[in-house]
Amino acid sequence: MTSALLYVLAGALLCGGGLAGCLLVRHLLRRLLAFNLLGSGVFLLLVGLPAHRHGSDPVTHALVLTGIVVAVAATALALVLIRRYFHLTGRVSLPTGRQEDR
Amino acid sequence: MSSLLMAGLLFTPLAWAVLCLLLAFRAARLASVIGMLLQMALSLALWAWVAEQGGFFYHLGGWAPPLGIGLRVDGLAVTFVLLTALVGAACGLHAGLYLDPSRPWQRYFWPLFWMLWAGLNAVWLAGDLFNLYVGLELITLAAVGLVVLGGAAPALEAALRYLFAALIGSLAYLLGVALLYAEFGSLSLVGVGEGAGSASPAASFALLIMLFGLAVKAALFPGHTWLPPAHGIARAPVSALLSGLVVKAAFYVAARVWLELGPALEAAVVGVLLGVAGSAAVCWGSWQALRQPQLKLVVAWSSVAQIGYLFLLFPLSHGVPEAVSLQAQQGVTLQVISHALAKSAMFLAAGNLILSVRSKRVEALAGVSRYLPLSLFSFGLAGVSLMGMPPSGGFAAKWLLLQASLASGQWWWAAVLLVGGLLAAAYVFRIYRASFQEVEESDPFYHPPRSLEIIPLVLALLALGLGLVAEPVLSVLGLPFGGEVLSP
Amino acid sequence: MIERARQALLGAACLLFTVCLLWAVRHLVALPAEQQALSVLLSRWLPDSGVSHPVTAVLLNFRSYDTLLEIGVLVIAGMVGISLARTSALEDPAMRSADPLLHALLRLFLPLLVLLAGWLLWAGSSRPGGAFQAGALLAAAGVLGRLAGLPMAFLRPGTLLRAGLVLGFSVFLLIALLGALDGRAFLAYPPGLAGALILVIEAGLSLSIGMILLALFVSAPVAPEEDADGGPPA
Amino acid sequence: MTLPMALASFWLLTMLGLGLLRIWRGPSVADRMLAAQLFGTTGVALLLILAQSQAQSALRDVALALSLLSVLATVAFLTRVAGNPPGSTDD
Amino acid sequence: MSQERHRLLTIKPVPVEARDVLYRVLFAAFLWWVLSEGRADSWGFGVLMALLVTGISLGLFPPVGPRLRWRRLPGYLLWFAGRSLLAGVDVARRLLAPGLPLNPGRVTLDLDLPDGPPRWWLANSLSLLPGTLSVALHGQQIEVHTLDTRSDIAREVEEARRRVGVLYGEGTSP
Amino acid sequence: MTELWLDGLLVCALLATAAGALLSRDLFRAVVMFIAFGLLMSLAWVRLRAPDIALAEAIIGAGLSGVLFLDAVSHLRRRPAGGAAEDD
Amino acid sequence: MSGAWLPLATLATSLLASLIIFALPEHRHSIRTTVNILAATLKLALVAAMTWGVFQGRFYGISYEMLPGVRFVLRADAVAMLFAGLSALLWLFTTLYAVGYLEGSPNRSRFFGFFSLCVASTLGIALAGNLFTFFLFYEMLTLSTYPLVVHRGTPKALRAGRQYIIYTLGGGAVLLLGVVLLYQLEGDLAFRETGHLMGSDPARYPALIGIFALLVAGLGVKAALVPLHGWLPTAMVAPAPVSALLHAVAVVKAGAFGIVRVVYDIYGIDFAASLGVLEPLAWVAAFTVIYGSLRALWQSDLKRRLAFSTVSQIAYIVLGISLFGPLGTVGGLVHLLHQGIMKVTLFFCAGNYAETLGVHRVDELDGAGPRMPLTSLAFTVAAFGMIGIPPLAGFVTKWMLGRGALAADMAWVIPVLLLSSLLNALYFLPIVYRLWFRPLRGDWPAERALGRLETHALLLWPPVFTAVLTVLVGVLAAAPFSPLAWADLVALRMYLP
Amino acid sequence: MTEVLQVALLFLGCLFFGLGTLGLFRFPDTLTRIHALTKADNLGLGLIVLALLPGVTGWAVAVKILLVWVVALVASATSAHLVARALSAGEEAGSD
Repeated sequence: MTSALLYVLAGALLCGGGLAGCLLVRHLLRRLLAFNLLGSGVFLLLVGLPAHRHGSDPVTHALVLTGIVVAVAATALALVLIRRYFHLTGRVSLPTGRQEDR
Repeated sequence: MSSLLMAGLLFTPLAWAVLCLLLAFRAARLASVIGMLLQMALSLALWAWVAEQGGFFYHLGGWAPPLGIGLRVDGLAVTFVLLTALVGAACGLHAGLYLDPSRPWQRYFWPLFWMLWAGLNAVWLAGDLFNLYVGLELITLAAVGLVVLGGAAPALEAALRYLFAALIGSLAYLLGVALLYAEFGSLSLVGVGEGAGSASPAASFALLIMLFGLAVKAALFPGHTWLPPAHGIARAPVSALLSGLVVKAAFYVAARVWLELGPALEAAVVGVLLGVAGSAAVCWGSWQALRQPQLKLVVAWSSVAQIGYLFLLFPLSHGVPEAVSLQAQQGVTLQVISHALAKSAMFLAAGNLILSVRSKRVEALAGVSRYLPLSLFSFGLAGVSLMGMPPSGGFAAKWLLLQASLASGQWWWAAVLLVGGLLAAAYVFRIYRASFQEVEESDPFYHPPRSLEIIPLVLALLALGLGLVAEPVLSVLGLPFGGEVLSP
Repeated sequence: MIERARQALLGAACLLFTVCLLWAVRHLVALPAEQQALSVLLSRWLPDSGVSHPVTAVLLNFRSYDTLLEIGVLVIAGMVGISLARTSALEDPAMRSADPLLHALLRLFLPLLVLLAGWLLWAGSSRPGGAFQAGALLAAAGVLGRLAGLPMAFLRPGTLLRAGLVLGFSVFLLIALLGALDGRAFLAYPPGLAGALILVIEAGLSLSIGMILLALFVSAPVAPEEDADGGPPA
Repeated sequence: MTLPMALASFWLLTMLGLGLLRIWRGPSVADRMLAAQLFGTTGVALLLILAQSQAQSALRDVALALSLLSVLATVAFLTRVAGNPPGSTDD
Repeated sequence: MSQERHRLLTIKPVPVEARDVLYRVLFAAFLWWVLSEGRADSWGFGVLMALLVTGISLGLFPPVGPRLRWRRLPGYLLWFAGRSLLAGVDVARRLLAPGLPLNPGRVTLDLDLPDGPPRWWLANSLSLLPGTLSVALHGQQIEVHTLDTRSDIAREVEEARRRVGVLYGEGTSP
Repeated sequence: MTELWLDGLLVCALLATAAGALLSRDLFRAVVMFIAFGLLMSLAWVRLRAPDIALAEAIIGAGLSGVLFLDAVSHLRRRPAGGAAEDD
Repeated sequence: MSGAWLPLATLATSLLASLIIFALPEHRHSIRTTVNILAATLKLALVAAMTWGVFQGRFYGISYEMLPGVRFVLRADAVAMLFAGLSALLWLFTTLYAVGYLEGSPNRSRFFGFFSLCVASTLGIALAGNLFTFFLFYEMLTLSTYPLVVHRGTPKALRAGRQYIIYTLGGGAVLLLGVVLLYQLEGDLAFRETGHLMGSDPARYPALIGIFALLVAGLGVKAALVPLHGWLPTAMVAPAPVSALLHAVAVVKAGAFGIVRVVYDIYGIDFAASLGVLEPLAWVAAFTVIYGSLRALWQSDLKRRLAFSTVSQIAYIVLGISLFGPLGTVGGLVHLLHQGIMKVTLFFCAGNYAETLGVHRVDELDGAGPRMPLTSLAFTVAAFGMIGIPPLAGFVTKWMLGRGALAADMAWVIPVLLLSSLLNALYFLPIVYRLWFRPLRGDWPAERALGRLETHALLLWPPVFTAVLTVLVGVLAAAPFSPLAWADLVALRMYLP
Repeated sequence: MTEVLQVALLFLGCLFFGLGTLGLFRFPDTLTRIHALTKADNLGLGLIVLALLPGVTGWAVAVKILLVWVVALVASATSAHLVARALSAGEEAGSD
């Protein structure tokens, strides 16, 4: 099944892009977006590769569902943290460089 | 019998998390003490069972792997379960006295604490790659929650750093799992290990990426930047839990995966790479610890350094004779245990010291040795283990690792071990030095209750005594990470 | 300057990662197709699982431990979310939109969303659907209601909210223990009751999941009067 | 019937792509939301077609959920973004 | 709680009658039947859900305003379908015409429909009818945006208003 | 063959939205792109014959997390209590 | 089996004492002192019992596997008893002295706790049955002495502590490397009376030489062999009992004792000689002897002068060890004891001068003799002993060493010994001269009312006793159980297996 | 026969979708674009629903599809209204 292959490729590219976003982008919300993209890429690979080799595999579907729940929980939590952080400091990205003493 | 023990072990922390969420701080504290006792008893019983009867696989829900989830209850796993019970109980008891119950958010400490415990147990026992992922995430989120408890800006910043690093690490791990599953069609660690008979590029890449993710989660050198703020900003008992146990979980997974797959995939370069990163961590972490103005940051950076040692396992267990590999595994296991005990003791003691001197800075410790000898003593004893001085567990670990590195002909790791020990001594003695400074005035310190001071002392003594009983402990561990056939 | 170099390095690493990933994928897709062991097992065991939909069978029976822990993750996120909510009232009147058409929409959609959630919950045992989808739908309904300014008193941090957060989790946990006390393994269902118990678990879970996600959405805003102090000096 | 459906879904997908362009170009926030709305409707249509062509009735549930939730983003946008221009209503 | 709802609605809810409950239960049951695609085995749970949903719906949204005449619905729907087809064609016509014959603008019209569902029906329908888009409802007025101010918007709106009125029983009791 | 084209197009759109969400300078646009991405992911799951995930993704990706993000964006546009200016 | 508890009990005495003292609150002096003295006495008794047993050829030991393949071994052999006896005996005196010395000063709980811990480590070093166990206690000693060195908490003390720790931990690391390498190579670390490397594969000889260098370098730090001696003079800022402990009982002795163990019990003297490692060691020792004495000449601070004297004197022990043959061995071993007794006396006296008269510098000692006759007498006796005036302790050593050098065909050692004695005289005699024959320069800064005695009783009697011992071990060198006799016994067992 | 009708309806539906999208680009301002979208797209959806109706397996399913359409109608009418209202409330409010 070649169409699964397409999604696998998309997944791989999403992984790369998402990772780049996570590492390079400093704005927290964007980073969180990138994290979600990365997650989607991984999930695509997780489902797509077995689908390509053996056809649809319900086990991977279940795994991805679990993964999505975890990702959602993490995203929602991160959003709460980011908003509170912004609320307290007015920052939307983490300061870089050496941490000053507090 | 063992089935009930396992059920209890898995059920208790989760159930207590629920219970404590519904109770107010003080009631939850009381409940937690009972829970800790129960958990300790269960862990001990299971440990004794495994020590006597040998390990076994526990099939959750009665479904066998690879479709079901099998827990692998071997010597190593139960030892870590016991260690978790020990350190967890100590940190919990300490936290119960240390945290200020008048703050409304402190009540959430208990449920998060129990969730963390549950996650740790899940990871130690897991025999399934995906289950490990979920367990790791459970740990991560609970840990982040504990760091951020209170929600002050620095805590938020640290928690966000930690959260992002950990999430990326988890996803990298999951990506590896996806690739492995695609290749071998199995999720159980053993199944994948059996499948990986020969070098396969995809599986090698999967291994690499998993190790990368786990290394970030375990705060290995270039990916360590999240650790010091997170462990430095959290409350002392939380830092103790995080440094003592949480980072070990990621390492533990990495080690298990590596030992299952590494030899088959001929991934020597990866091993050396991790070893180099570990060495860099030892040096850089120690150096930073030496320069930190704040006490807890010193301890946190020391964690970065100490974790570096763990990663020497990778080069020392690949392409070497069986005996050497075993030695390295034993050494690293001892290092994990002793560092868990020592570092949690150190954080708890540091917490007491900070409480007493009302400042986080190292200079503020002047005169502490005169008026608060006990906390300092605990701190010092823990430091002994970190330095790898005899008779501590840290020394035993260092000894075994030195032997392994010399026997494998990779003498450069021995140099790392020795230099690391000296650097550790440098930062530990820096604290002593500050605290031995005499002050003229009369006792300016707050004296924490004795019970707060006893807890780190007990942990430190355990870390110290571990070296003396290293052989018996190791003999229970059996083959630390080995894939021996276990009777069901 | 160093920052620039770091960025370049990281970018190159990501590029390398992508290339390697593609290369690994290329190897994987070239592998011969073979019978998937897990799928075979799944179809063989499915009749014993109490449900007829394989994904649900995997999620709530064969690999229910994953699901249990996963719900734990959600509960943690919810807990942390409400632990950060420093406001006594979780709704902000400023956010209200008193649009009559929105209200009209709500009148139709809210019941429909709940009903759909119920359907997905029930359908989960035989076709796609299940606790998480239903719970998320419930949460979406809640979010919609909240955006339109429906009162959400039950979302104030309090015993009710906390109990709601862990309701599904506790149900799951108790049923899990039941199996162990009965002499079987942890998380094993009594024979014959699997289907019913799974439905009970799923019902509880959807409620809790809905509540958790909603709580996370709701608890995010911070009121201005809240003190910025983080905690005791220690 | 398979081919027309496939063609139709192809076409709808193309429309989605064009909608994407609108999201990208904007120019106003409302335009973006509008395009997202288009996404919702088109997605529902696509799902319905796919449900038929792939014989997966569950996809109709997906379509229903999607059509119910497509309004969510708009409402959020209105109450949170458009309703609160920068600096106007401080929290 | 009820006070908040009042502020939101500005309409007094009418007392809940038995037939309101019945209608809603039946409607919910119907929806369940639709959702479950007629599966018989789902009814046990379905009845439960129908009752639950009715409870929620009655709790959150008590009936307001005049009641819908169900028998009038098909006629309205037919009309509506025709008009909305026309609306599509209208948009298409304007779109495809080379000169883009548009003359957008806003019109405010008086409205004497009773508050509550009738207005909602109207406003929502208007958005789907040719050339109109309801922008705001304030008091006795409705603000409509139109693609072409030159066309007879008022007539269009009046027609729709009449239809909705019928739907809510205006024509039956003179 | 059409199916393949369909999938190809979907994948392209998927990647385009992902790139949009990542690279967009305007945060709001990025979030809308992300919502679109969620919807496309849902379609992708459908194409991969994983309706369960499609359902979840439709509810989460196109519904909930979009709202969460929009909410956060709007929050981050307002002036914080902490005072400091945005550094983005 | 029956003998297992004795070494353990000996070790436990001071360990337990240390724990009890740590747990005691600061103000419970009397209990603390009682515990201290009880433990010291008990320990002395236990060591005496063991010594008697060892003399009769009984075996005391305990061994268990601590790490895979590595055992923790305590074993009382003749050499061990030599060192154990010394430390047990001097611990008693030093404790008494310290109780008097620190009266009324802060942090005594901490001080005595670590003091006992220090002695426990020393005993462990003495009783260690293999190099691994030795290393264990060797490092424990390092850690437990640090708080003693920085006890005063002044910047100077802290600096000294840092230097001390840098040197000793560095040495420890080198030693560890050596130990591990040795274990790697030979798989056996046990101390045997004739060494156990004799049968080693000749291909390993270069490696063994390297390991020897590592081991000696590691041990040489504590033994203060030049150029590794830098910490010792700086550490003089510590209180006098600590200095006494460092110089006479514990630290430097541990280093020297370690070299004894390595040369005799690991390599075996024959094998070491055949490897050719002894001669370089002798050269280093000889150089240290001269260098230390020369440096001592220029020190105006009394304790610093004594410190450099220690550098020089400890090298005698190493020198004796490096002389192949029973006589050299006896000389080295006996000096281990003699030097301890003499040096402890000197430090006690120096402490008394500092504590009672506030005198730290040599040129301030003018006329101190009449003011503190007993102390000064003790000092004089010990100083004469150091110089090697017969029949005092130092003479016995130097005599044996000289004979040993001749027997080992290393006659160049004789001039070294002579020169060193000369230098000893040059830096000790002026002090003695100043004590007795120079008039008092002004009033003593802080006159204290001390009743009948010239100083506190607990400060006075320990140096007097040890001074008497200095005389006795010299005069009664031939008596049974004298240090010399015991060293003979050791040498006998070593050379005639 | 139904087949032909279905295809025709499908085609028409697609056509309207295309028109909606075209409107998104051709119409000059946001409000007019709303018109185009709401009307054309919903009509398109309706036509496609009609096209699919003959292919379904039961009444309930048919009604379900119709329900989807109705829901989409209500949703898009309401959101059109909401967007329009927001735009008129503050013309520059949401623009960047």
